Amino acid sequence: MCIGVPAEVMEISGEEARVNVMGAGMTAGIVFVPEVKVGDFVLLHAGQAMAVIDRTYAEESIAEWRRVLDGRDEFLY
Amino acid sequence: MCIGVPAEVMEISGEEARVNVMGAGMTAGIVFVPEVKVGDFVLLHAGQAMAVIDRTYAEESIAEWRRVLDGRDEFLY
Amino acid sequence: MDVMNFYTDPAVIRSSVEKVKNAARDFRNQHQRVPVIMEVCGSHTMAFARSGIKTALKDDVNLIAGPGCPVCVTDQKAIDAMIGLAGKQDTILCTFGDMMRVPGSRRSLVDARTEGKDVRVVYSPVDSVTIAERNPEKEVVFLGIGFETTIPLLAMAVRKAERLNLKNYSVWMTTKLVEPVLRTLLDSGEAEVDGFLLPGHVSVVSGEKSYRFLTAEYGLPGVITGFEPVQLLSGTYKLVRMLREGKHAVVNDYRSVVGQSGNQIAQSLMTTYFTFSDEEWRGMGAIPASGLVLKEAYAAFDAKRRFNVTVPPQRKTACRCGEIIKGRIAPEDCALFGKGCTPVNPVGPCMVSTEGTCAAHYQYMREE
Amino acid sequence: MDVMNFYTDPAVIRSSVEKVKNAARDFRNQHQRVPVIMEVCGSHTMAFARSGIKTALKDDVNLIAGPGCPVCVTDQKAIDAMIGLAGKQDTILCTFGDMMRVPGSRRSLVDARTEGKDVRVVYSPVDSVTIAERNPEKEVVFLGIGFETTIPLLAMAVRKAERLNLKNYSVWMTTKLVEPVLRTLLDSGEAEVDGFLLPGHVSVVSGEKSYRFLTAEYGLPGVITGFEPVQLLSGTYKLVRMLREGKHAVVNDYRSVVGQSGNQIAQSLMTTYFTFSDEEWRGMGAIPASGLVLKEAYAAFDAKRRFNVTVPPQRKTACRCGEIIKGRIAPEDCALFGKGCTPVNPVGPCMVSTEGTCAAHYQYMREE
Amino acid sequence: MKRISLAHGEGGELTERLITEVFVKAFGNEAHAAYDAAVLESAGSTLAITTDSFVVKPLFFPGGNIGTLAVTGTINDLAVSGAVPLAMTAGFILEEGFPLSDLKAIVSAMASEAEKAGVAIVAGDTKVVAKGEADGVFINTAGIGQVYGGNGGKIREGDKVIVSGTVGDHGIAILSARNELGLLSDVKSDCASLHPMLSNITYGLSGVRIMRDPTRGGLATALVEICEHHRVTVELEEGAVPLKREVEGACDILGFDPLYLANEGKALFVADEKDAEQILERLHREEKGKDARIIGRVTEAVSAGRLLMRTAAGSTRRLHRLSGLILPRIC
Amino acid sequence: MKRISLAHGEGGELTERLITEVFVKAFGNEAHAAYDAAVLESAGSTLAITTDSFVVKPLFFPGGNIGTLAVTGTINDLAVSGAVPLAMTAGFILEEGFPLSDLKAIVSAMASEAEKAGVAIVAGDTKVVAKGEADGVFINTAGIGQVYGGNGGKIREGDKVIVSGTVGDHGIAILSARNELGLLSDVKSDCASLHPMLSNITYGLSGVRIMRDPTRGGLATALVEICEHHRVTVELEEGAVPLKREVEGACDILGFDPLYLANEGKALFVADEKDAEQILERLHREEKGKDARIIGRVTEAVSAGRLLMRTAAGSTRRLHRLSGLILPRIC
Ligand code: SF4
Ligand code: SF4
Ligand SMILES: [Mg+2]
Ligand SMILES: [Mg+2]
Ligand SMILES: [Mg+2]
Ligand SMILES: [Mg+2]
Ligand SMILES: [Mg+2]
Ligand SMILES: [Mg+2]
Ligand SMILES: [Mg+2]
Ligand SMILES: [Mg+2]
Ligand SMILES: [Mg+2]
Ligand SMILES: [Mg+2]
Repeated sequence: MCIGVPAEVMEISGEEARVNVMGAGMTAGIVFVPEVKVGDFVLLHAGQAMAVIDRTYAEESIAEWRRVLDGRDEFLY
Repeated sequence: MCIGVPAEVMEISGEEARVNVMGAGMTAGIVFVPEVKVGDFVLLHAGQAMAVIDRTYAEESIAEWRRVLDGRDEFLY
Repeated sequence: MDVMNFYTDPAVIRSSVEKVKNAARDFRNQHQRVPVIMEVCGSHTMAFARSGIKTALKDDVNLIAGPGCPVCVTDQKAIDAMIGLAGKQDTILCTFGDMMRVPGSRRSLVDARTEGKDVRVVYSPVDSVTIAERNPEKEVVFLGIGFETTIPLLAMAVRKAERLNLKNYSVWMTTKLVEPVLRTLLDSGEAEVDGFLLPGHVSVVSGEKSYRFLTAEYGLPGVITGFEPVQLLSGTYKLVRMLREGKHAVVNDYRSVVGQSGNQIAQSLMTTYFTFSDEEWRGMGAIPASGLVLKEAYAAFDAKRRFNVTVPPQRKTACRCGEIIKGRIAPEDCALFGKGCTPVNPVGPCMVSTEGTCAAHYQYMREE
Repeated sequence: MDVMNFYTDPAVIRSSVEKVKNAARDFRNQHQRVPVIMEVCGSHTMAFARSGIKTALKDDVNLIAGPGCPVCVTDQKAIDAMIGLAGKQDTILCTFGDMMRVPGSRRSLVDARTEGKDVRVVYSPVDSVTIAERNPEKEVVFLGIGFETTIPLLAMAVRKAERLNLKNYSVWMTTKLVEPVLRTLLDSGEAEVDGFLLPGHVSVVSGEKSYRFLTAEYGLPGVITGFEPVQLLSGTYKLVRMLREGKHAVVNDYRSVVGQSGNQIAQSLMTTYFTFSDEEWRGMGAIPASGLVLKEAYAAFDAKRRFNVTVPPQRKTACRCGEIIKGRIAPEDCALFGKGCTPVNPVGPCMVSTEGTCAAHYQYMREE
Repeated sequence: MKRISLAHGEGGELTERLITEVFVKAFGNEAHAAYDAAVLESAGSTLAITTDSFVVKPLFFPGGNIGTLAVTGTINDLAVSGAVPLAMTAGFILEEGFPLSDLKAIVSAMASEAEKAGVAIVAGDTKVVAKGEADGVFINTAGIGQVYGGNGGKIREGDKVIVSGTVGDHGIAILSARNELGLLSDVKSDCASLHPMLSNITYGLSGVRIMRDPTRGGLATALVEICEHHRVTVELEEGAVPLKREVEGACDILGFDPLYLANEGKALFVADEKDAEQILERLHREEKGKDARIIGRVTEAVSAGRLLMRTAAGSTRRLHRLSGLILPRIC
Repeated sequence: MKRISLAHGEGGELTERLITEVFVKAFGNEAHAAYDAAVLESAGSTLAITTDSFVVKPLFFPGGNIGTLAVTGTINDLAVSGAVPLAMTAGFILEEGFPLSDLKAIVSAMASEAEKAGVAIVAGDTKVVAKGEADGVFINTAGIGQVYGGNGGKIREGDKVIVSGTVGDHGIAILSARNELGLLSDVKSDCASLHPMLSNITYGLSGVRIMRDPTRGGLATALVEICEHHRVTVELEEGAVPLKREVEGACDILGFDPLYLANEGKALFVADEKDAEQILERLHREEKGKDARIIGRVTEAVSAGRLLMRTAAGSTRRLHRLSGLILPRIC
């Protein structure tokens, strides 16, 4: 349930951060992601950052899916 | 200071009366004129009847002033 | 009422005007000057101006307005305090319409309303009690301005609030009485008048005999007068006749409603709730026992005891209302009249009260 | 984020659709029927419909919506109670936008607003705390609906109200948990599904391992899936592949945000403020420990303890939301769909919640 | 749907329904409602254009409602400008929660008033604001008309001033209906469309200098404006202005001057002496003109622009624009 | 006088001053202001008439204010109707206490916007309501224009749909300025007058079937209305509708669909294939048309009237009118 959007962290101040979604901003709580750094992308949900988006995994997923589309699906489960 | 208007008493109920000025009505207090009767004219001032208008005196005044205008001013002071 | 037709009949008015003029000319022949008559009541001032009688008589009778506009005679500090009340939180300020545009040193009640304060115009003081009943979570304050005509109505309002056991209703009393101010005026020697047209409706309450001091102590005549055109003319005529004949009685020319002793019930209600107070008058300073305030026993309904209003220093203006209410000058003698001061941008209360002398002149007598 | 472009690239989407179709056809060849997949999450339902993927796959994959719309799974009595709260004097009711048009037995929150009640839509639960701070003379109640994604935000709101020491803030909790409802569904035998697309954002909070029971106890596969078109297709593909190959693992296809154990801080905040409660589910009755409510220590923030709402008997309608959320029927199977029931005149919550299955079908899949 | 909700103003499905089920149904302007603008043909090339917003309180009062006023007000502005009303637009601002039944009553009054006057309501708009951000409903109407009136020439000394009936009825009707100052009266608002009466009455007359409808600010303000704009002096006769008894009584009680009270179905004429008699005669034949009177005359055709009142005492006094609000006097 | 008081709406001296010092000064319509209606000459006989009320909140926002909108909104309704705007009326409803300086700023924006578009504001009206009975200021404008546009013929299969620029800018600008949902963006409202751009762009083209300005309800609602009224099917290409990045981001955050957000300076065209290319080319030469795109086509010239979206997944889905309020989704 509930959609989240990837938002870039522009500025951090205490328990809050200014985040940015394609140029549209918002102040988000970052209590759930204390490790977050400026420049990170977070998953923004109703005013709170719920996760820091792991770019390595994101890129891996894409690479993996490209392989699938190319007929080389070797993923594991 | 303060102007009053002659209003006819149409209906009495307790400390209040329905009064009428040329067809325009209002509910007026009659605490100051307990002697008032339906059909009387009262001097209406900001929602209270301040006096019952004495018609005899009113007519006398008019008669007197008519005499004055006719050059027969014999009033006393 | 049928008698009203007589009092407003154009033909009767015209011959009455002639009658007064003739009597006044006799006086002038006798004294080489026109008679000087003060109408004490602001509603008389208005009625003279509005009916055109003042203009019609202007060459023959010098009608000067007295201290009869309740808003105008009120000291600026008291006005500022009342307007200041509008700033209180959770307060509904109720007032007669007259006060709305009266200029305080900083702003008027209209300005306060415009800024979002809850200021309401009521027709009757008793209506403000109803407002208090319907708004139990708000303080409701009525601005109790007026002379003897109005004071009994304030007593009625307090009586109603008392009976309803309201805890959120009070009256800010700045009432004035006629006798003390007339005495002060006469004692000061500032009022150069030959006689008085006496306030008809004040007299309904206080009675004919309340003016005995005029003849007894000051040797001046007076006529208790009504407000319709013919009544104004009749009263003026009788006064001029007395002047011509050197008489100085108090004549009751309004006997249909004014009795010898006035309205006893009104007087006793006033005595029940109120007691004398020294009041500040515009341009005259404090006059002892010239007003009424709530008795100690009714302190709960006394807005002055319940609320604290700090009044910053008054703004100094060139307004001459103080002299106007004493009959020393006419509005046209004020440099601001019709220029810096108009009903839309009033400088003094005389320009906006419906009984103000400057308002009467501006509205009904200004040709410009 | 640049990776987003990949996930929404039309060319990628089209070849992904083909990929899924091919895999599904393999399954069909194997089983003589299409695979039946339940997307547990209402946002998945919406995303499938809106992106056109559901339509594109309709001949090859039977995608059925599960109990994943938080408003829709809420029992009618609880909905009526929440709407009833709007009637309280001096109360500001705050809610997510979804609740506004949900039909109660008598009226909706939009109706309550229209009648003059103070009902406000907020973007974040924490915003409702700010409203409480700014309106100390009012009671502010937030309608706390949601699954694991939203519950940590409710904890954040209570935490903020606690820190600000607010006395006028409370949350009306009717939260739901994913695991108990899936278990109930599977135990009842009503869900004839081959596998699950698992809710991406719930998983962010609860973690990959929270779905182990699916494989361990029910022998069913699941894929944790994101919400962009290509993510939806990738998740579906992996699930179909598992079905084809007879595997039943829980695959995390959303590793960029979903970890093994979920968000520890969110979980610990939930544990701090909340405790398990039995909740009534629409069409399913009470499920033990299937929701969270405020702990005794935080009773001051618990709207249910602070306010008493009497709920008259529920209106009976022909709405089949209860079956829809269990995946038993599709919206088109309801006789009211698109006729007596439309987003403008909804009969059930499924027609108005932005994650409601009927809403998704009405908005994005209806050709009529 | 019993009450208006914010969604009725969002331009989507509910707006469409409101338009179809309420406005189009009443105004019968289906052909126009689908477009951004209505299109119509006009025969002449001289157009009169006017607009007014209506915020009257209460919305319903003896003699009409805000809808009646919104239509007659704009029709009258065109009519006194010597124009045949061609078409009107109507813009509604509704407060969230406004009862649909009231809206329907208002819209139906508009439709019937427009029909009576032969005017089409061709374009409209509806906005909804949150509870507490408006007061029930506000209506704006704009109208265009085709000017037929010839030029009546410059105002001259000796021209007469005519009013088509009693003044202040609308003002007192509203005040009574508002129930604030305790006034009880049966006075009905005079709100009525003056078209086509005015075109009949002025037909063939070449000496009609000017027509006005003395609405807000009353007879006195309208005449002051005429005097100032045309730089003439007008003298009214005290007592000549027709007044209903109850209106006079209400004014006495509250201290109002009826010359400053609003009228919504009266016309004011300045016309040369000869035409004035004709106008009066024609007015007296109409129901809406039966109380018409000559109330004054132009005494100076070149002046600073003054309105005077000849008092019964024989003197004149000057009348000014309404200054400030009409408020009941102190006592 | 720093704030509007009730007396400014009573029709007396203060109303006169407000008109003279604020409205006449800005609009320069002195000759008209003295009368009940303005009079003007029109050359042609086919007139377009429209009205809109404006209740936008906040009154001032990046890219304009309520006054800008009130003028451009009405001009655009005339412009998309193929008319040259001739004149406008403006009705103001002011809340007691409204700052005069704000009113002046609004009125001056109206004047400059009207001047830019070459349209005269010829008639006006001002009402004042008590504090709490309105929300600052509401403005109604009505406009009349002279129709020049030839008939572009019936919509045919293969006709193209063009939008003149990015959609949703106004909606997001207002939402950000309103500061309620925490949205921070630099998006400016697109509010602008489309006249005379539209008359230049369509000049000499015979295949322009219809123009619309997709305001409230957005692009989708406007197109649904076209489809329903003309009983055609239009198919939009997903991703073809031009969008500003921030608008897309804001929609992602709040769960809005940009196709339903208001625009105040965009035009929508349905035109035959050949003219569509011409329109696009001409648009691209204009500042306001630089982001114009062909976003879809007419796939059925006779149908029940449906708007479809061809998704990236290859399927189509139907688009409907905005239903209910735009509200941020639960989560
Ligand atoms: S004209 Fe104005 S300033 Fe002068 S005395 Fe009168 S009120 Fe005062
Ligand atoms: S279509 Fe309406 S009535 Fe039917 S199940 Fe869905 S929400 Fe319920
Ligand atoms: Mg439009
Ligand atoms: Mg008008
Ligand atoms: Mg008009
Ligand atoms: Mg519109
Ligand atoms: Mg209201
Ligand atoms: Mg007019
Ligand atoms: Mg429009
Ligand atoms: Mg328009
Ligand atoms: Mg007007
Ligand atoms: Mg407001």
